[in-house]
Amino acid sequence: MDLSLSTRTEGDRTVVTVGGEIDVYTAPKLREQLIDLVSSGNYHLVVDMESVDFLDSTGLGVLVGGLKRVRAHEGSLRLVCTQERILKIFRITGLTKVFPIHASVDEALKASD
Amino acid sequence: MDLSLSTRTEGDRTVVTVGGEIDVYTAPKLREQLIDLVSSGNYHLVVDMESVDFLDSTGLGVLVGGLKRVRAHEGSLRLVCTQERILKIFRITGLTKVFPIHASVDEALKASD
Amino acid sequence: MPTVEVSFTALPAHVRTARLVALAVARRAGVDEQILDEVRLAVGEACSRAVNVHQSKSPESPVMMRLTDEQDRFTVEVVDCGPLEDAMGEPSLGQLDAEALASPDATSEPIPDLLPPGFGLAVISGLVEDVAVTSDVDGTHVRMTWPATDVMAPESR
Amino acid sequence: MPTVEVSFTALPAHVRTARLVALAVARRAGVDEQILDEVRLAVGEACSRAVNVHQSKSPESPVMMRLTDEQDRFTVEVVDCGPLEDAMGEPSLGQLDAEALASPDATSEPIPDLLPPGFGLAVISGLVEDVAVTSDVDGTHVRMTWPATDVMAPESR
Ligand SMILES: Nc1ncnc2c1ncn2[C@@H]1O[C@H](COP(=O)(O)OP(=O)(O)O)[C@@H](O)[C@H]1O
Ligand SMILES: Nc1ncnc2c1ncn2[C@@H]1O[C@H](COP(=O)(O)OP(=O)(O)O)[C@@H](O)[C@H]1O
Repeated sequence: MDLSLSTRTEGDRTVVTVGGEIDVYTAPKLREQLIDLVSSGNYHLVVDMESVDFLDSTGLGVLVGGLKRVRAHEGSLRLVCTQERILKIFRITGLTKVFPIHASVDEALKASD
Repeated sequence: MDLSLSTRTEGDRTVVTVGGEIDVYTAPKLREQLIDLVSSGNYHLVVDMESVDFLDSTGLGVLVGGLKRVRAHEGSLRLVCTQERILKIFRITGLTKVFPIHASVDEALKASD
Repeated sequence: MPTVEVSFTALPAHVRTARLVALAVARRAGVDEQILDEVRLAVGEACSRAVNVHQSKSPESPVMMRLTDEQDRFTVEVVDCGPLEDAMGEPSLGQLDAEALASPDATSEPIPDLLPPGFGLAVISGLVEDVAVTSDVDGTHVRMTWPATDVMAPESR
Repeated sequence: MPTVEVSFTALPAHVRTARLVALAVARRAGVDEQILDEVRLAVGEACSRAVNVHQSKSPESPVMMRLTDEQDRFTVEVVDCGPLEDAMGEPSLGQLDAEALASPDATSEPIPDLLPPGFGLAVISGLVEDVAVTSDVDGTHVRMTWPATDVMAPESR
């Protein structure tokens, strides 16, 4: 399945809803989306991954790139994910220490550091 | 998708309902079913192909084999099929001239030569 | 010229794999949805035929399928190890006599379920407009081509 | 020893094809449903890595994936054309420092999105119990094995 992307604004945060497979083929689309958001001044991102079926290390790289970009502006990038098979790759790579991972978009919107 | 097979008796006829893909991999199961039916005395067969997704020439071969077997006992083998993509292969091979093809099981059960 | 080549041991189960791959690559190559059923059937016929040839001639050697997507054409080539004579001796569709195939040949037991050799090729030539069957020292090549819009190149940004 | 070999031009789209094939053959080989997600991810990582290696070293030569189903093992081997050094220089999972990866390195523009080379291999070794990475003149081989019940043989009647 291909990647689907949609964004909406909630207060000072921007929610990016991602669906489908984030892999070496589709990751460029996600990267472009994140770059667009940051360059238009959106520094507090919530990436909702509940509809993601597949995530590989290329996808992780794009998320890490996004995190670096928002951090350069004192921003934040929070993930929403409860799917065990997706969480597993964050755990294996130690990236659970880097990304705040929330159980729902609401929780992510309310969270602060 | 794998092959599914079920049979039931309607008067002097036996309806074989086939689902899934009839190809070089699954055709042996269908052949075996037809041989079993004929050897246990069922000579008037109706093969319902409405749930077949895929049929190749190996599958056609098995149907032709079934037809020969019932004809050897003055029996009949009728097909039920309205799917254009399945009908196409019968048309290409001229087998529409050999098999009575019906639009419903009811029609096939009522038909006589 | 993006290309995928699949070689597989001559087993019926792998014909399904070959169909699945060809379908996925064809779709990705931009072959029209309406034509995909034809691609699936034609690839299945070509591979089933090749598996049968190998099983009788050389069960150890793999069947090869090559998928090529260039410009606006999607091409599938299936190569079996069968010698020249096989392909030459096979009937064209015009020669198939459906009535004869199904005649109640009650005298011969066991009743054969296989249609005559070449039936698969006949189906392909009835189905696919652009098809070429050739033989060389490697064996027999069945080459089928369909129109496609090339969407296979990597994302352009 | 039923085997499927897939060679593909080093393009991201074909990594999807490779995943699809590996998944279908693994399922057919009797790999447990619970493990299939792991197979899909590991094959994707190995093939993505190989595509990256080829794109920088030798974009014309195909990546090769071999699927083997013997007795009670399902094995996937992915071969890239990269020389010995590549595989040797890659960090093991233990060496990855997630914090460092994500440090706000605002001074360097453009910000790189690719994780360090070897990250894919590190994911594989964190994921798959039975994995071997070797190099020879052909390039680097990533070989991963999972338990399976052999259901691939042709129907036994
Ligand atoms: N035509 C096909 N060719 C190859 N693989 C297929 C095909 N259809 C489905 N598959 C794949 O084969 C696997 C099993 O499919 P299925 O045919 O339902 O199983 P089985 O025939 O083993 O019962 C799935 O991974 C599916 O993606
Ligand atoms: N992981 C995959 N790898 C390869 N092909 C796939 C994969 N998932 C789906 N496909 C196949 O690719 C084709 C298109 O799938 P999809 O990803 O939905 O399309 P696209 O990415 O081109 O929009 C389908 O034939 C499907 O069987």
